[in-house]
Amino acid sequence: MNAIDIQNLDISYGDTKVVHGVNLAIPEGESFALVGESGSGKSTILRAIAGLAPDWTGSISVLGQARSHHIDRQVSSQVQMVFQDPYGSLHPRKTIDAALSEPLAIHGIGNRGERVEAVLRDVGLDQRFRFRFPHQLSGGQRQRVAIARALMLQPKIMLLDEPTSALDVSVQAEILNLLKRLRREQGLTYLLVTHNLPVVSFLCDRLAVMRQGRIVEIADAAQLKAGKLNEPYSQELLAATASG
Amino acid sequence: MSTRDWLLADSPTSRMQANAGRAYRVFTALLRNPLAVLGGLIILVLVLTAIFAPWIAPYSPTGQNLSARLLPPSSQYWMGTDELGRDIFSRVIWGSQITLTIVGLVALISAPLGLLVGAIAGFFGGWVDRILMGITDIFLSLPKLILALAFVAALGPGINNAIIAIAITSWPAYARIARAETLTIRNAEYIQAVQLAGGGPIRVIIQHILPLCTSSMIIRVTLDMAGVILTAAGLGFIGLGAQPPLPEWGAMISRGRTFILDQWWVATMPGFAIIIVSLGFCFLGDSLRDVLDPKSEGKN
Amino acid sequence: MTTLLEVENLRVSFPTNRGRVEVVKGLSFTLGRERLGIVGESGSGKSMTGRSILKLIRKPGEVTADKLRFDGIDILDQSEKQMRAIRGARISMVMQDPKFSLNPVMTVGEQIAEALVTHQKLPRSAVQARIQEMLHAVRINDPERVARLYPHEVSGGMGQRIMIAMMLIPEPELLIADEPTSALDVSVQAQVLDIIDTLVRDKGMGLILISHDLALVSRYCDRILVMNAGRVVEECAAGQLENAQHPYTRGLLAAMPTIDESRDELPVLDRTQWAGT
Amino acid sequence: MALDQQSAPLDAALIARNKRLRRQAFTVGGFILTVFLTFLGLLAITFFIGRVIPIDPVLSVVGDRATQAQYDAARIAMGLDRPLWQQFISYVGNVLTGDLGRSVSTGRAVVDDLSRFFPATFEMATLGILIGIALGVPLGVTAAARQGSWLDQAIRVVGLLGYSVPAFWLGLVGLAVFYARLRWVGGPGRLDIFYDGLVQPVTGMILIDSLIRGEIDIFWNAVSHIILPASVLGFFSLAYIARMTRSFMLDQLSQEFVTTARVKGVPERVVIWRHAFKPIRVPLITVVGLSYAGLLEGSVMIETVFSWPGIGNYLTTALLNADMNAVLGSTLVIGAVFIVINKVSDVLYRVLDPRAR
Repeated sequence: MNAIDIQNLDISYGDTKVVHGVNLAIPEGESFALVGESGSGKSTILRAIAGLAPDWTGSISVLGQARSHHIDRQVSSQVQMVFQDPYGSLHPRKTIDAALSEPLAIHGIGNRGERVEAVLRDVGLDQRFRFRFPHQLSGGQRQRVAIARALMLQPKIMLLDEPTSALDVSVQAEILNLLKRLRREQGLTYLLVTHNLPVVSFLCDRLAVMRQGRIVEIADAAQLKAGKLNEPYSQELLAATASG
Repeated sequence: MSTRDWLLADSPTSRMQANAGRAYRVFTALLRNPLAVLGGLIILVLVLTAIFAPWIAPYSPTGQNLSARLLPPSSQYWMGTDELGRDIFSRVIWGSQITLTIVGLVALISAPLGLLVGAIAGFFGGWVDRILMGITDIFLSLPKLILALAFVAALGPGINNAIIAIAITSWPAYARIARAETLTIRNAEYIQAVQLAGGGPIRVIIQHILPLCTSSMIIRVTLDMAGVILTAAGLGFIGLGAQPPLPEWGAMISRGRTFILDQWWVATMPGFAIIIVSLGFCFLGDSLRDVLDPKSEGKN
Repeated sequence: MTTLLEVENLRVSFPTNRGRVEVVKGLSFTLGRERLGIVGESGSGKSMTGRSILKLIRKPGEVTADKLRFDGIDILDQSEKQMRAIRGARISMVMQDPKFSLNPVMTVGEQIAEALVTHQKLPRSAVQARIQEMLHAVRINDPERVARLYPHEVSGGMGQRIMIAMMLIPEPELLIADEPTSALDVSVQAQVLDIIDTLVRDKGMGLILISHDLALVSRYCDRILVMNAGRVVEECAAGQLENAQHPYTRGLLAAMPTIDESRDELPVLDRTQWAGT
Repeated sequence: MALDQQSAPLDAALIARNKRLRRQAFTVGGFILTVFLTFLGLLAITFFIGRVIPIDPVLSVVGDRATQAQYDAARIAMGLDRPLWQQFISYVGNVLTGDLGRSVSTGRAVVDDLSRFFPATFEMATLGILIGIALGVPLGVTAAARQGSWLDQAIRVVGLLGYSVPAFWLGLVGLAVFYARLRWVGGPGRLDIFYDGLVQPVTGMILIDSLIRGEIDIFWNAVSHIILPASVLGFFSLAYIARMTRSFMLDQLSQEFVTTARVKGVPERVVIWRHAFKPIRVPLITVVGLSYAGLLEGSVMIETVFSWPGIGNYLTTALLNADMNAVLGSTLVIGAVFIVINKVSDVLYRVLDPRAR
C-alpha cells in the first residue's frame, strides 16, 4: 500500500490552474522530495493533500483511502504538515504548552502533560521552554516546536514545506538531523518540498523535479548524487546549485 | 523568590504563570509610557468621580439659588455659577456619571456586536461575508452624526435614545476592523495547523482568532470613546440628548451659549471637562497601540 | 594595489531595554580594487557593516571607529551634505529584494535617471542614451520598454538587474552588494551575480559582497571575511576556504549538506567552543 | 536559457495587462452596483426612520385634537394603509422625482429649502478643508521627517486635540475671544446686517457672488464672517490630516526603497517629497475625502453656533421642531454628498495608483 497516491491531479487557485496532470506514488516509509523554483506548484500539491487547497480534480489517496477535498479529523491523525516560516506558524499569544496540547484536546486524548513533556524530549527541547511564548524562542527552536506539534497525533506521514529555508546553515543542519532521526525512530513517510538539492540529497530517497505546474522528471537520490539527472531543466537546476 | 521574579521568570513552570507574566509585562510597558499613565489616571479619576459624586460635589447639582446667579469662579464656587445659581463645579462632577454611563454602554453594545459580525464574515467568507459586509458598508458610507441625529429625532430626545443611536452608528466600524484582522489571521500558518489537527470553525474563531482581534479592538474602542463623548455632548448641545435639569456637559454648554460674551465660565468649564476626559481616552488608546501591537511583541 | 577603504575597530550599537547592544564589535579590514566577501549568519552584523560604510545607520544607532576612510576621506567626519556627494557617485549599494528596494510609484527609467542626474549635469538626450546603454549592460534587451515599466510589472531577476543598473550608472568606485540574490530563484541567481562580476571587473571597481552563503561568496570573491556575533573570526583568500582555521568557519562548512551527500548525520556547531573568542 | 529569461517577464506583463482589463470591466460594473446599493441603503434607513420608528406618524401631522375621520383621511392620504414595501417604493419614487415633502416649520417644499441652504454649507466646508489640507499635510510630513523632535510632539498633541475638543465649544470660545474681545473677525451670520440681501445670488456662495458683482466691500465683510467658522472646521480636518499624513510618512520612511534613494545620494528634501510623499498621495486623497465628508457633519454643530444659514442650521431647527420631512430631507442630502465624496475618492485611488491600475 502506498502512503500517498496521486493520479491526474489538477489544482487551481481561482481562475488560474497551477498544477497540471500530476501523478505520484510514494510507498510507505519513503522520503520523497518535490523540487522546483517558486511558482512551480510544488507547495500547492502539499496543500491539496492536507486539504488546504480544495480546488482540485483527479484523485488523491492517503494510506489507501481516497482523500476528500477538505480537512477532516480522520486524516489529521495520519498526515501532518510542517510549514516554512517558523515565525508565522506559531500563534503569537499562546505558550508552547498550549500549542502542543491543542491537538490532544481536539481529539480528546488525555494525559496531556506527560505527552507534551515526551514530545519536547523527542525534538530535543529543554522542559524550560514549555511555558514560554514563541517570541522568546529562536528560529530553530520554533521550528522544533512546529515539528513537535505535528508529531502530537502520531501521524504516519509528514508533509514538510521548505522546513529549513528560513533558517541559518548551522541551524538547518540541526533540524535536518532531527528530521532524519525522527523518521528512523518513528518509521515516518516524508513528502518534502524544497528548492535546495543538497537537502534532498541528505534527507530523501527519491525526488520529482517540477516546472510550471508539471512534473519534469522523477529520479533516485543516487542519480542526483551522481549528477545524472536526465531532463535538461533538471540539469539546469543542478548546474545552478553547483555554481551558487 | 519575590512576586516580581516569579512574574518575570524566563522559564515559567505553568500556563498561569506564563500568562500572568505576559500581563505584567504589558502593564509595566504601559507604566513606562508617560502618556499612558496620564490617560489612565484621567480615566481612573473619571470613574472615581462618578462613583463618589455625592461626596465630592459641594452643592446639589440641581438646587437653584437665584441670589447667587452667574457668579464668576471664586473660592466658594470653583467654576462659578449658572443662570439659576447652580454651582457649575458640582454639576460637572455629577455630569461625569452621565458621560461614564454613555461611554460604557456604547462600548458594551457596539464593540462585541461589531467583533462578532466581523469575525464571522471574515472567517466564513463567501455569501455570508458579502451580506454582512454589504450592510456594514452601507452604514459606513453614511454620516454617523447625522444618522444618530435622525434616529434620536425619530425615537424622541433623551439619554437612552442617544445611547441607542450612537451604538447603532458605531458598530459597523468595529465589524470592519474585526473582519480585516480576521482575514489576515485566517490564512496564517498557525490557524492552518489547528485546522490540520482537526479543529473546527468554532474552536478556531473563539480560541485563536478572537483573542488576536481583541487587542486591536480594545485600542480602537478606547480611541473611539473620545468620539462617543463628543457625539453625546453634541446631542446634548442641540437639545436631543440628556434633558434638563440633568447636568450633562454638552447641554450645560448649550445653556451657557447665551452668556458666552460676558459670563464665559458657564459655557467654558464643562467644555474643559469634555476635553480632558476625551484626551484621557485618546492618550490611553494611543499608547495601548504602541504596547499591544503584535508587531512589536518580540521587542519587550 | 591602491587602498580604497580602510576600516579599523568599527563598532555599531543600538539601544535596547537592557542598555546599548553592539552588533558590530571592533571590525577591521582594508580593501583595494578587489572583490571582498563578508559571510555570516543572521545577526552576525554583516549588513550593518555594509550600511555603516555608507553612513546609513540612523539614530538611535551609533557608529564609531578608530579609522573609517574611503580614498583618504574620513567618512565619520563628513557632514550629511558631503556624504551625499559620495553616496551613489563613489560608493553604491545593491540591496536584497528589488520588490522592496525599488520605489513602487516611479517608473524604472525615472529611478535610474535620478541616480545619474543627482551627480552629473547632463542634457536630457545624453541621460536617455546613458540609461539605454546601462540597461543593455545588465542584459536587458528592450530598454525603451522596460524604462517605462513600474517595478511591480517586472520579475524579481529583472528587478535586481535594474537595481544594478541604477547603482552603477554614476560609475562609482566601490559597490556594496548586500545579499543581492537571496530573494531570487536559483536559476536567476547566477545570472545576476555574473552581471555584477563582469561589470565590476570591467570598470576596475571594488566590491563588497555580503552574503550568508559561503559557497557563493567563495566563487565570486578574491578574499573572504567570516563574521560571527559582530566579529571577524576568519580572513582568508577565497581559494583557501577549505583550509579555514577557525572552528566556526570549519563548522559552517561541515554543516552544509552537499549534492553528493553521504553522511548519515551533519556535524552541528558546538557554540561553546569559541564563545570566548 | 538567457533568451527564455528575457521573454518570460514580457509574457507575464502581457498576461497581467489582459487580466487587469478584465478585472477593470468587472470593477466598473461592481462599482456602479455598490453605489446603487449604498444609495438604496440610505433611502431604506431614512424610510425606516421616518415611517417605522415614530409611534404614530399620522398623529404628528394632524395633531392630537383631530377627529377619527380626519385621522383616517390623513392616514390614507399618507399611504400608511398600504403594505410597507409599497410605501417604500412610492417613497423612492418621490425622492427620485425630487419630492421630499413640505417642511412644517418653513411651509416650503423641503427641496427648495435645501437648495437655498446648501451653498452656504458648501462654501464653509470647502474653505475649511482647504485650510486643513494647506496646513495639515506639511505639518504631518514635517512631523514624520523629524520624528521624536519637539515639533513632532507638538503636532501629535494638536492631532489628539482634534479628536477631543467639541466643535461647538471651540466655536463658542472662538466667538468670545476673536469677535467679542479682540474684534478681529465678524460675528455670527454670513454678513453684517446692513450688507444683507445686497448681492443677488448667482452661485449662492457669497464669496464668489460678491466678486462676480464687483462688490469688494461685501467680499471682505463676508471673509471676516466666514474665516472663524471655516478655521474651526479647518482645525479638525488639519488635526486628522496631519495625524494620518504623519503615520503614512513614517511607514514610507521605514521602507527599503527610501534607503535606496539615500544610497543614490539624493538630497533629503527629495527623499522626503519625491520618494516618501509621492506614494502616499493616493491614500491621502481618501483621507481628505473622509475629512471633507466629516466637515459636512461638523458643520451641523458649527452652523448652530455661528447662526450660519446652511443645511446644518436648517437640520437642527427641524430637529427641535420635530419637522420630520425636513430632518429626513437634510439627512438624505448630506448622506448623498457623503456617499459621492467617498466613492469619488475610491475611484481616484484606483485611477492614480499605478499598482492598482
